[in-house]
Amino acid sequence: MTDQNQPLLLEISALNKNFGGLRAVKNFELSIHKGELVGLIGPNGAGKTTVFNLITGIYVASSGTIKFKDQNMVGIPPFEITRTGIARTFQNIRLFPNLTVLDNVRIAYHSHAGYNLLDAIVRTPRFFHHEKELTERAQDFLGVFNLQDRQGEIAKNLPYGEQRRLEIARALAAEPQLLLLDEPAAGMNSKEVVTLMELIHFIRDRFKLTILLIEHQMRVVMGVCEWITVMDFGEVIARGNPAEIQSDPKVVEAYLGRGAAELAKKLSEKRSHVA
Amino acid sequence: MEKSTTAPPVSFFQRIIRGRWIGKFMLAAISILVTVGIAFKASQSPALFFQQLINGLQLGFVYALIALGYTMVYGIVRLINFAHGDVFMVGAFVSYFAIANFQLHAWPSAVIPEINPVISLVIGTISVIFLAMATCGFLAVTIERVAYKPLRDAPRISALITAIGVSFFLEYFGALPFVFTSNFITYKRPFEVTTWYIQNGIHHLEAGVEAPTGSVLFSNILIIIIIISLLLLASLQFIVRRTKVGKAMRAVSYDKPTARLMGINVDGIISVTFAIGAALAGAAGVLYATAYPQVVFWMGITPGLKAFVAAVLGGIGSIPGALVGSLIMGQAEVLSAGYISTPMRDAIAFTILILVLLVRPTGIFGEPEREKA
Amino acid sequence: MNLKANRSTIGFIGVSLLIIVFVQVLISVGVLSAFWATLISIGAVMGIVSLGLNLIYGFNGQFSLGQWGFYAIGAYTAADVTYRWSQEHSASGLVIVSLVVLLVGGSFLLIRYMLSRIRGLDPLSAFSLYLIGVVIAGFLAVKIGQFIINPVTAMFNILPASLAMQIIFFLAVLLAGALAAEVSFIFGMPVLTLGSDYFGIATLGFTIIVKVLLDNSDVLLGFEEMKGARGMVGIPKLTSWLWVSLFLLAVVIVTRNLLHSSNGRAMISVREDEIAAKAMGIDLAQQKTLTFVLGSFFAGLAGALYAHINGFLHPNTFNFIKSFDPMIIIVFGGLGSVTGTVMAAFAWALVLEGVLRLVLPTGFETWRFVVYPVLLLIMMLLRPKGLFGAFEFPFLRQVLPPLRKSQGSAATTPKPTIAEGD
Amino acid sequence: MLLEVKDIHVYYGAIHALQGISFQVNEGEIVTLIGANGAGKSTSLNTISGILHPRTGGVSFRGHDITLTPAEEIVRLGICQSPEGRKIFAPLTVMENLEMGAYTRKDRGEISRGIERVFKSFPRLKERQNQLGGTLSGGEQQMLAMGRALMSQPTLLLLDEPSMGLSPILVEEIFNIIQEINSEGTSILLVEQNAQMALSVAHRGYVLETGQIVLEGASNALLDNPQVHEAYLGGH
Amino acid sequence: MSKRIFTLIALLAIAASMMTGCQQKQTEIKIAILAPLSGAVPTFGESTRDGALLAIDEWNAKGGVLGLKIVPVVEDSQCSADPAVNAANKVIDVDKVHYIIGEVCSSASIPMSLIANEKHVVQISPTSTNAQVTLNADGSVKPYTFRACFIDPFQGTVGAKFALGNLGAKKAFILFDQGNDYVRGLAEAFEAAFTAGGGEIVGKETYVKEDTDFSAILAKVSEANPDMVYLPDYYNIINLVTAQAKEKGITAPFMGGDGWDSTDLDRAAADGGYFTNHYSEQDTRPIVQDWLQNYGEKYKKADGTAKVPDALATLAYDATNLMLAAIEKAGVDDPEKVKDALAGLTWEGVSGRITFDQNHNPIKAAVILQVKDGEIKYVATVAP
Repeated sequence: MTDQNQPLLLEISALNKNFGGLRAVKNFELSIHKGELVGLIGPNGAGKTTVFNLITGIYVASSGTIKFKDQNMVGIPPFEITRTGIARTFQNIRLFPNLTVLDNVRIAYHSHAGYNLLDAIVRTPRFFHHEKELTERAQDFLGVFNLQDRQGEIAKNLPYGEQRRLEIARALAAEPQLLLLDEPAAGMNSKEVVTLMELIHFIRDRFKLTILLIEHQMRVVMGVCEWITVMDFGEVIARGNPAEIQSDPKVVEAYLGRGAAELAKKLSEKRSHVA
Repeated sequence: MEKSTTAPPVSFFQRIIRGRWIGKFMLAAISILVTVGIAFKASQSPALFFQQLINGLQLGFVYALIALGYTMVYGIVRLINFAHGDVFMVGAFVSYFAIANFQLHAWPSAVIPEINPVISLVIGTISVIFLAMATCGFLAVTIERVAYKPLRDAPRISALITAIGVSFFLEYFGALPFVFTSNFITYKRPFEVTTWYIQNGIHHLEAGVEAPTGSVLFSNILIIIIIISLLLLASLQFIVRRTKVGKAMRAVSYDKPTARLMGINVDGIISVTFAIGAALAGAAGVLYATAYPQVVFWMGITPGLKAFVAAVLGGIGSIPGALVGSLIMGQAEVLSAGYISTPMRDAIAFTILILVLLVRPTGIFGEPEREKA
Repeated sequence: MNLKANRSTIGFIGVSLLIIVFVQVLISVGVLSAFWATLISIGAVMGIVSLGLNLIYGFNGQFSLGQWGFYAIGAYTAADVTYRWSQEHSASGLVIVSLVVLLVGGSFLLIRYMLSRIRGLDPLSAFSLYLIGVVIAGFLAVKIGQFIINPVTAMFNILPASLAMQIIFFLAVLLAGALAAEVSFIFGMPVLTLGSDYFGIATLGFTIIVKVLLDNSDVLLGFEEMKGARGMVGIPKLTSWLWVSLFLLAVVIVTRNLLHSSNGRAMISVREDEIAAKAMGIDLAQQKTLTFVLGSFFAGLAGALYAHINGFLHPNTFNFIKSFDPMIIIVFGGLGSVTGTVMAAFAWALVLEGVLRLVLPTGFETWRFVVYPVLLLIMMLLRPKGLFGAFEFPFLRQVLPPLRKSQGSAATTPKPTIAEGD
Repeated sequence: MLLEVKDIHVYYGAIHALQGISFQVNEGEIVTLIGANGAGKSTSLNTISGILHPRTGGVSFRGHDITLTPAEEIVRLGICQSPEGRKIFAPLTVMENLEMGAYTRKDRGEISRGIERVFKSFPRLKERQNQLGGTLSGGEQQMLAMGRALMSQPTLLLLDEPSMGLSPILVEEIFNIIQEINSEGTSILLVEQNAQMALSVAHRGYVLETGQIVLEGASNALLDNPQVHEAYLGGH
Repeated sequence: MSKRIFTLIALLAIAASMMTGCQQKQTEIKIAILAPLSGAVPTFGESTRDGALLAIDEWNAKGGVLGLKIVPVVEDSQCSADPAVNAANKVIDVDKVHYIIGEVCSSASIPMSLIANEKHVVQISPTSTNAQVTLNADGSVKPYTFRACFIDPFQGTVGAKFALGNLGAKKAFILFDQGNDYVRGLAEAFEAAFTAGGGEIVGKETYVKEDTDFSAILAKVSEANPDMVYLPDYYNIINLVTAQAKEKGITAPFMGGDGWDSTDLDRAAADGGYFTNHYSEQDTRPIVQDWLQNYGEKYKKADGTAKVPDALATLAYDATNLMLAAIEKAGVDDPEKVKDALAGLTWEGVSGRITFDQNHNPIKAAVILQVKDGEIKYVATVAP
């Protein structure tokens, strides 16, 4: 059911995660081919963010395999996973709040800074050379996201929308092949959501990325994703393209409910009028 | 849907690493070595061993009362209240002055001369404890209002530094000649010590007489300490679990802004928590001074530190944890003094703490730290 | 950009050297009496320890109370080296300590290299393996040391006595720092995985363990010359204002250079948000260990310098209550401010031991420690973020690179809608 | 008029978060505040609840000035907020969470009647009454948050983003319950990201933008307003 | 900014040195009393200060020394190295003092003595017993440092002799604080002398000074069943240990050193115990009786009754008298001469007739006292 022309980038099979007695993820399976835009949806507490944490190594799977570029990622510390090419954003924005916008992006280059501690302390020419280079790279990156004027600003002082953009910019600066976005539209109004959707398309095309997205707003999921996987109670209950998902009775029952417009109409009718 | 994928075979070496076996093996080796060593020495003189256990029990229960204050305050405002040990000291001094200068422990027989002396003593002693508890509670609330409350929105470390400052202040202000003086003062116990020994039954030990060899001694102080500590612990547990104030404490400890939205007076609840914790420390001060009859302005530092370690050991924030941690600390202290090395005793206590933290990073009863990505 | 940075660098170093020389002249002329000179030196020493702690806590966010323990290790290590040279006319201390430092350091590198291939080894296991390395390396160091003590002693005897003394002192200070750093590495490995407050308590425990060991250094550890709780005497008084101030300057510059580099940013990112840092490919354990080791290295240096100020060491100086002093200093100066830390260290030393002694009238000597906490309280209530907050002197401040005006990248800038997201 | 907010200015340090906002809630109404993230919706609620205090301007409730009244007093007067993100007391049981909601009430009988009422509205909570709050699912937590707020028997219920992070099917259920609560006589001030839903249940609405009210009116009118449609309803 | 701060400091220092620098004709002579007035043992500091001040008052009443008024300079040195060094530097540099009485604790007296000898200031420590106070690390004597108390081996040996001879003890148990060099010195000397004299040490246990619960080690004492227990610590520890020993049914007598000498010794708990001391209150020499009376007149307890001087006050009093007598003997306010005068001085002090040996330690007799029925009774005198 996926695009077989491209090689598999991420392959998760039989993934399980237990917290104490609680089984948060059960036999989770997911395959993503290179260049795809995949959505992961499901009710709150279904285990979506746990899957993200498993992929990025913040949690270690109880059993099962996560293969990224044909390499098993289970048990590998998060920073190494990032270095092999998986970056993510967080549901509630996690910037480095007291650092400047520029530094937020420059941190992404740390693992390939090109100079070591001693160079930094003694300030060798190597330090100056590489520092300049990575600074310029970071500035270019900010330019792509139209944040270059903000480089000296402390991250926590940015407005919400810019913080989101900075977070995505920072994740992309790590030069991932797979980008995980955790509810990027949370806390956005409709107008912002539209720009976000454009942004997602834009970064995928420009950086040749593969994207896995968790989202609640159906408009986003249905609007940008090529494939969707639906989770409930830690299990995959359905997968398919947006049209298939919207008509899948299991999904409608567990997750989507009646159409939103229909519901709104019903509620308006019920509204009791007061003076 | 069910697709059983067999995991790739894991080599022996990998299994050792995944299972963290090297570190576990080292810890296990250390603990087995120590246990065997103590067991061997204990088997040579079981009476001495049981004597040490009893001694440790007494110490442990006193620590528990102090540890609870640390744990409660930490639980509610995430502050390591370094002044807590000094509040304990104030409790001991208050009871000293009440007994030595005002004979508070004998008030019932002073008011009603024909009262049964035993009943008089019991009521008197309880009033001394209540006085110390009340004073300490009041003191702690004052400290909280003056020194900690203004810093509630400041970085956590500011309040910690303030706590250290308060601790210094209480000690050195107490050392001034017109306050508590800097002398070591022999504490006047509200009641006399009676000792019993166990050897084929319980016998009373006359003063100035040696107990027969191979017997195990205990005193009325031990019994009183255990009874009062357990009573206070039980009432604390009742307050926290069953009463409205206790539930509010737990709510405030979890989420202050939301607690305010529910109409809970957060500052009031924090003050109450400080007061209860300090009151327990005050009671501990009285019991401690009764058991080890000397008071001096710096007496709170060491028990304070030990109790704090006990609270961490048990899992700071947890009430049963404080009790268990304290009992472990009491035993660890007497056993290492008795069987390993006295001068290294504090080092051993802290080594135990560090080892426990390595196995259980938030203490024995501590809840794992919430980490949300 | 480079030119500007250089100007502030030259300015800073120039001004610092000027101040150092100026103070030295005041001391030499006798305007600053030994009383004040000692206090200023103590201030500089506290500045070095506190900068180390500021790295660990202020910049990397690890709440450590162990700084004082490393300070003690540094003090006793350096004191032992110079004591053996000045009292026993033997370089045994120097030889053994340097061999221990080298071999243990070597074993660490070797084990680290071997372990780098094993993924997912937990810190406690790694700690056990490193511990074995330490034991073997330490044993070897002592054995090998026996053979070269005499030649090395002879070598130093060729030099003029005072020069040899100064060289040995300088080496002792560096070795003390290195040893403290190595201890912090092995201790930090398992402990740095603990959560903030628990880490603080474990490190407090470390300080207490070190103090207890020092109390019993003669009986249990076999260092007769340290005399355990009797206090170590006979340490040559070699630390002069010049030495401490130059070390302080070096530490400030190293700290500054480190902070404004990729490593420094990684270090700070750990303080800011551990999970985000992980997700950005930053090896938390490595960053934490690195900072902890560097901070402890500074503590060791400071301890070594301290040992040679009074010529006497006593375990009570390394009591856990005093371990709060550097913490008080960095909070006082402003967490994460290098300027603040140095200023606060001097202010702390001069006010507590100097000004308060002069100001308090006769009969009120005991009030010194009543006034001190009150000052502390007032200070905290008035300025909870410290005296300097996040202020830095120009040289220590981060210089923002100039804006790069669109080259090529602008062409690929997406549609304006993205820029107006909010 | 039940609640009147009059020209309030609220600051976070130097940030001018609310720049002169006025609105009212009448007895028996559902009023909604919609707007973008950071527009000041939650700030408005927290100002009413007494968590924040305006620098200038005033809030009055049933004719009494409550501008500077502390939060715990405001609950006693009959305003209760169910905060954004639900904020359940995770280590307390469902029952204890509800009791905390009734913290300001003294009468035991009334409290148990209140609990009965909440269990009637949210039967799922009754099944889980001895479970810890933290173990509930997102939807159940939202129900508990609302139930907890109802325990203080408020005249005015403030709901902050009740639909946040919930699946569409749960959003539906929650909005049904909001209408139910309102029909039993409780006035509601609703802050929502989901403007479509919010306007469907509300009688009137206000649109906030960067700390100011830019539009107000009957919800039907707002739903039909092209500006609103463009900005908040995603004018497909 | 930093420049300004440094200039400020420099100015402050200049002002300070000016204030004290411009003395015209000498009308007074300053004596510094450095004592731990804060820290862990302020009570020792207070006794020391009181004893020294009384001696100065008495000399001033007699017209001072060399016709100059004696001005005491009191500084807090906290029984700890750093504050002791700072205090010594302060009195020497700022107050221009040439004579120091202090410190109580060896851990403070040793670093202080380094400074005193560097700057040629005469120092008498009243109570520091560590050999290193008057000796350099290479064993040579520090010319400017003296002490007024016994060194540890003497008291320990005296104690052992008494235990073996007068008490007839065969088996002794030693309890000591490893972190306190005074206690440890006494314990080691006692052990050496006791075993040399044919006795047997059946057990040794250590504690730390913050301890209050001694049950673990007392359990071991009771298990070993000795004839006597040697516990050479300060009275505060004695009070705790003896009280707990009574409760544990230990009947063997306790014995200790001059640290026992305090009005705050719990005489009921320590009943039956012996200790070595510098003098006995029952001594009929007039100097002793005058001392007791004058001290009691000058210093009162909180309840108005006369204070009884303890060993620290007595030794501080003797040390101050020694210093002033040496100044008088030298005939000039010159530390160089005073230290020589001191080395050759014989002085009749409260704690006996004092002369100094080549290591600047006093040669004087010890007395043995017993706590009995609430009184301190004189038992014997042991000459060196």
